[in-house]
Amino acid sequence: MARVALRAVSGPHGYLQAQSRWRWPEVAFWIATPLPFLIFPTYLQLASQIAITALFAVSLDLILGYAGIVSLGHAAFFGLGAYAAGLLSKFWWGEPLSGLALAAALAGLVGYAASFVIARFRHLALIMITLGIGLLLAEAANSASWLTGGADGLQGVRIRPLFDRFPFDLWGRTAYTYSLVVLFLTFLVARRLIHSPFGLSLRGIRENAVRMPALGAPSRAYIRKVYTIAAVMAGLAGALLAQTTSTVSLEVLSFQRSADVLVILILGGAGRLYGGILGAIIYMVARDQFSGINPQYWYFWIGLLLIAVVMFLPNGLLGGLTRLASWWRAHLLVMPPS
Amino acid sequence: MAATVLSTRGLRKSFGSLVVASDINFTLPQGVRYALIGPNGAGKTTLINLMTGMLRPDAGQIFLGEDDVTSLAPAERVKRGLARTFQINTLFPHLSALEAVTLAVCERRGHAGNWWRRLPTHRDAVDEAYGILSSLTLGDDGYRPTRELAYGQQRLLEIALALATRPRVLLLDEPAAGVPRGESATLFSVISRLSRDITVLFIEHDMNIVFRFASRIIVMVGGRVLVEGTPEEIAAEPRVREVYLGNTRHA
Amino acid sequence: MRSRLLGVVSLVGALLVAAPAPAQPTVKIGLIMTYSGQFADAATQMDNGLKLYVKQHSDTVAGKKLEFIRRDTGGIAPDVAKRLAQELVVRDRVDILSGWMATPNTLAGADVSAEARKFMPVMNGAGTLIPTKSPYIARVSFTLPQSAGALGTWAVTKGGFKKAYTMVSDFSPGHEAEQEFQRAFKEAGGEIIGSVRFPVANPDFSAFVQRAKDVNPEAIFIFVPGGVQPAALGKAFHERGVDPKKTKILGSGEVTTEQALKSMGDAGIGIITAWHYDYNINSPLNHAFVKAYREAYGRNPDFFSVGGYDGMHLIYEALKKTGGKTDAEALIAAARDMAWESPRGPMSVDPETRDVVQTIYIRRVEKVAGELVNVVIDKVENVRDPVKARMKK
Amino acid sequence: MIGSFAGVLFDGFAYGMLLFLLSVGLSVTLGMMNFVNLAHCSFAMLGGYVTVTLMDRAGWPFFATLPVAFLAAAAASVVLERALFRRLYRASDLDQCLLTIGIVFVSVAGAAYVYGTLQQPVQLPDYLRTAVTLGGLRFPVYRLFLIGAALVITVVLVAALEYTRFGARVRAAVDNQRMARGLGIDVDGVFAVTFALGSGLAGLGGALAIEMVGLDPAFAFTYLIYVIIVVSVGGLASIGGSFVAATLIGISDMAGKYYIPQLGAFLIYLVMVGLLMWRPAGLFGRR
Repeated sequence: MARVALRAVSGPHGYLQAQSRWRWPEVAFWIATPLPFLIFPTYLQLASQIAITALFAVSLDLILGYAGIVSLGHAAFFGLGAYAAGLLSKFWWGEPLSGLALAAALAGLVGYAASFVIARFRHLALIMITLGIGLLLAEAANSASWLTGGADGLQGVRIRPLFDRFPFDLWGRTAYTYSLVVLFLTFLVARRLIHSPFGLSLRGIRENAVRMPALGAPSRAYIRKVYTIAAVMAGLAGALLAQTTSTVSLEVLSFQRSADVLVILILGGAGRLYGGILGAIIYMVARDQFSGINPQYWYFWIGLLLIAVVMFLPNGLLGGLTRLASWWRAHLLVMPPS
Repeated sequence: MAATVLSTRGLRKSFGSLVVASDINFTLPQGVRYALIGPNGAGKTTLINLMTGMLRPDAGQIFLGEDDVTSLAPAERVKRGLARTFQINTLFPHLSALEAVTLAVCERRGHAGNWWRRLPTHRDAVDEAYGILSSLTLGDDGYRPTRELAYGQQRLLEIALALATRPRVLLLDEPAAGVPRGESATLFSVISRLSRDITVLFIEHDMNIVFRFASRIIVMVGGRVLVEGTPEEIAAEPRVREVYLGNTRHA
Repeated sequence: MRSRLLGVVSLVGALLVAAPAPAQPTVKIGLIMTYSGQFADAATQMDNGLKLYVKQHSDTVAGKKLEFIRRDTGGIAPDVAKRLAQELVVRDRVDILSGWMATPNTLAGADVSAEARKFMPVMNGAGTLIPTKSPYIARVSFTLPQSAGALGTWAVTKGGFKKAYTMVSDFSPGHEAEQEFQRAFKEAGGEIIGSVRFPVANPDFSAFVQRAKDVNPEAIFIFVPGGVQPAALGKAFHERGVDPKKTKILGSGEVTTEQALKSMGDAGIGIITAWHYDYNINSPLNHAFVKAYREAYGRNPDFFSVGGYDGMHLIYEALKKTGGKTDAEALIAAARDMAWESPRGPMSVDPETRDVVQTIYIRRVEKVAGELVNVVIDKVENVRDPVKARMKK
Repeated sequence: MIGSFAGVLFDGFAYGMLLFLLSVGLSVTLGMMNFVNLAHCSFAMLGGYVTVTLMDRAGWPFFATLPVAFLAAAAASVVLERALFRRLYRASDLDQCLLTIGIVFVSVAGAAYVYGTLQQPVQLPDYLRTAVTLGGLRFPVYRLFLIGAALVITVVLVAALEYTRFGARVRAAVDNQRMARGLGIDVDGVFAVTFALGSGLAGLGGALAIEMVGLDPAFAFTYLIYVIIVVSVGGLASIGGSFVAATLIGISDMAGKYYIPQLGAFLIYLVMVGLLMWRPAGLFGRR
């Protein structure tokens, strides 16, 4: 959201209210999300996978953008959620919503356990430890091929239709609706968290980790809490992918997926909550279109896109847009009498 | 005699062969304004770091009131009423002053853990934060990011953050460092207006400020407490004059 | 009610988007392959093979023009493969889903073929259970047990080996090859004196080769994915001083592909492999195929290329049989009992399992005119996939 | 059994040296210059392709191509450093990460376009491919050569950085740009040269690695993880640290695969996480 630098127009409460009030661009965006049903009816599967990636990017933004933890292994929780949902549907029963909840809970549990390690390290050591955890989990999934199906992927995933009436069909209507609703609800939770006292403490940790203990704040406990919440959200995203495509393979735990979501978040602009969503849309649409045009060398154009964004829009697309908006507001709108 | 708020017994700390604190014993009664003076390298900031738990002493004990806090984590000591400011501004550049103080107030009130209620709903915490900022003349500038505040205002924000933890003992590490002479007087007048039940210990080099605002003075040299007393006693104390006029070389 | 309304709305949307009906009727073929990423070269070779067939046989079959839509999964990515298949069916309205590199992507696509009832000729994906995943799948590539089983039996009956050690990559294709080789070798009277599985991601082989050498078996069966590992493994054997005369190295064809032999150098001499294709197969049809392929693409075809070539042949013949009708039932019925002469030799589709039946050649690496080649020393005809054959009994 | 233990130790050390050769340049660019250069392996790939091209198309001997691989990668890095990296020295490490990942993508697609996607075979001279037996143990010549090359590079690099005026100016410029400018050091020039040194080493490492691990367009991705592991475990800005870390990782990886194969794949990551939890700043790291 644009940082509103209101002069002392409405006192402390008005200022804080303005920070967390829903701005019209946000509302317009969420109203527009069902549009693909009308104008891109044959792109609903892609839209569903964009929503899933956006949810995954928002979960990374909580720890990266708001608590300053750079993770190169966030796919560990995404993959855990995917495999949990897949295995639940295979060995137990394929009802999507309960599967989603259980998968997210499992990812959260593992996230909580890992958070004790994460909270004790910083800078490059932390990044490498998250990378290590991710790679270890991927290796475990490959060697436990009796359970996970190894490189061929999990076979026998049977997802029952949503509410037993809406099957996850070819058209992807149910898939997109399901992913979008879960994304929106989780986003509300993330947005509420960002504007809560806890969110403020996280930003404090990111801005100045030395000051926080001097204010009595148990920084490590907060980092553990936000890491667990992020793990739950990443597990949700993984479970959504498993349920909407009924395919789970080692790739959901791979370093490639952790790197992709990091690129998507930085591309969109970290620390702005919508950065993850915008980044997911731009990156996946660009990849889909470029790889459609020339399947062999599309990496080239994605690479150029990334370089261009870094060189011309330093803090991501959203950073650029916010600057554009504030420039536009400063020049065109008549400033309210202060 | 008022109850002791903060005391140390036999405090010792050395970095290898360099002794930065040796056998420091002192007690701070409640409500008194203490100045801690001494030449550079006397171990003043180290003493504050030891008391706040940023540094672990090699030997000795630190007491907050009656309880021994020597091995307590810094955050715990703050919860028990020991707050500090930093010599070099350690603030939150992109947070506004209001957000920073609100953060500290929420931390003290135990709201910092809840992630489901929106910040503005904690009206009392916001009011308290705004109150602290106004008392330090920062009320109107509380909305701009901290990095856009003037240096003097940032020094005041350091104090505001410490006050937000409602300390029993406030350790000010050169609060007026880098503040132009004219403004440091107003800074200290703000400090002196603090309520009587907060014990304040501040490090300061400007002797007229020290003699105007301190009710007792501790002089440290080479990691040891040379002498403690009222401003008048310290002024008359020959050893202090030697240290400052520098005719004897001290390790 | 809600989904029906959405259905109607999206149909209207689709009609607006769809182009006006083309003059001449076409058959749309969706090709899903790994054009980029780790398996890019395999996809390039497969694509070259099918393009060559189309060039040689014109792009009109049974009065209908063939139209190809290529989509890239970017490596092993089943969720992307499934989405691309769904989009090809829903958006591009393809009649046939073909290509299919790598088992995980193929398995994901099989669900779409079954649900959307689209004919699915598989040109590579080698997992044994693939044809069982959709009734419209016909495979023209191979299965690993086909070659591993044939090699296991041959090693004892003709090769004269009594004791063997197996070394495979620790992922499902590796497990399949290992189990089938060990089963066939034991059934023929041989004895497996040890086995090891090494990590899939670029392992350094010297430690494993040392372990195998310490047991000094008569023969070592190896399986590694294509790409950089065959050459590295061959060199490791050479470096460790495994004497090719004393300890014979057996493997699947991927170990001694043309590229692998080039970078392996003399370390590859004497390696015995079982595979269904090699550009040196001595048949007039293959010579013509290799010549045309080299003229068109400046390099020799490999088993990916012949997979693409035969895949197109299957599509052409099936369309001819159904007179251009593209519904999956007709096409799979036409394809399931087809037999023809391919550059690899006589091959056919097993009517029951819809899997490939072909000749497996036993070859040894020799230096011929200064170049390392796989010289055919024996062959086993009409080999079916043993795993599914056993399941039948 | 002792014979094979020595064999495992030697192979582990040689594999470690290969990892060191690939990552030593990164401990210059990421370590000393604090620039998150994920495109390091793209320069290694460039060096590899230069060697392959010169050997296949121009028939150069293997050793002659190595300096050219170094210079080509160094030259390419100067161009990129002047055009792109220079503007991001003070940017956040995330932006540096995005820029360099973008360059990796471009380099992978470029290599695939120019050289095609197939594996690049390299025909080493025969004497490099045999093995020498000393005291009943077989020592492949190429691995001996790798160890030698790694030792030489370490000695030359440490000497150049620690004991020469050039080294002092590099460390000064990297440590505090403003102060270095104050002393009249042409910081931009020093940065360009240091970056070129790091990338050139990468190019050389890439060329030397072809024989052992092959070369294809995906090289820039697959070896990125191992290179970062070595530099982070070894300690930023510490050439010696990277050397020791590479040795430790190489030997533990090899021993793990030999003695406990089913644990093989896990071991390298367990060693990394263990070492980092014990020494977060790396074995010899200061920061």
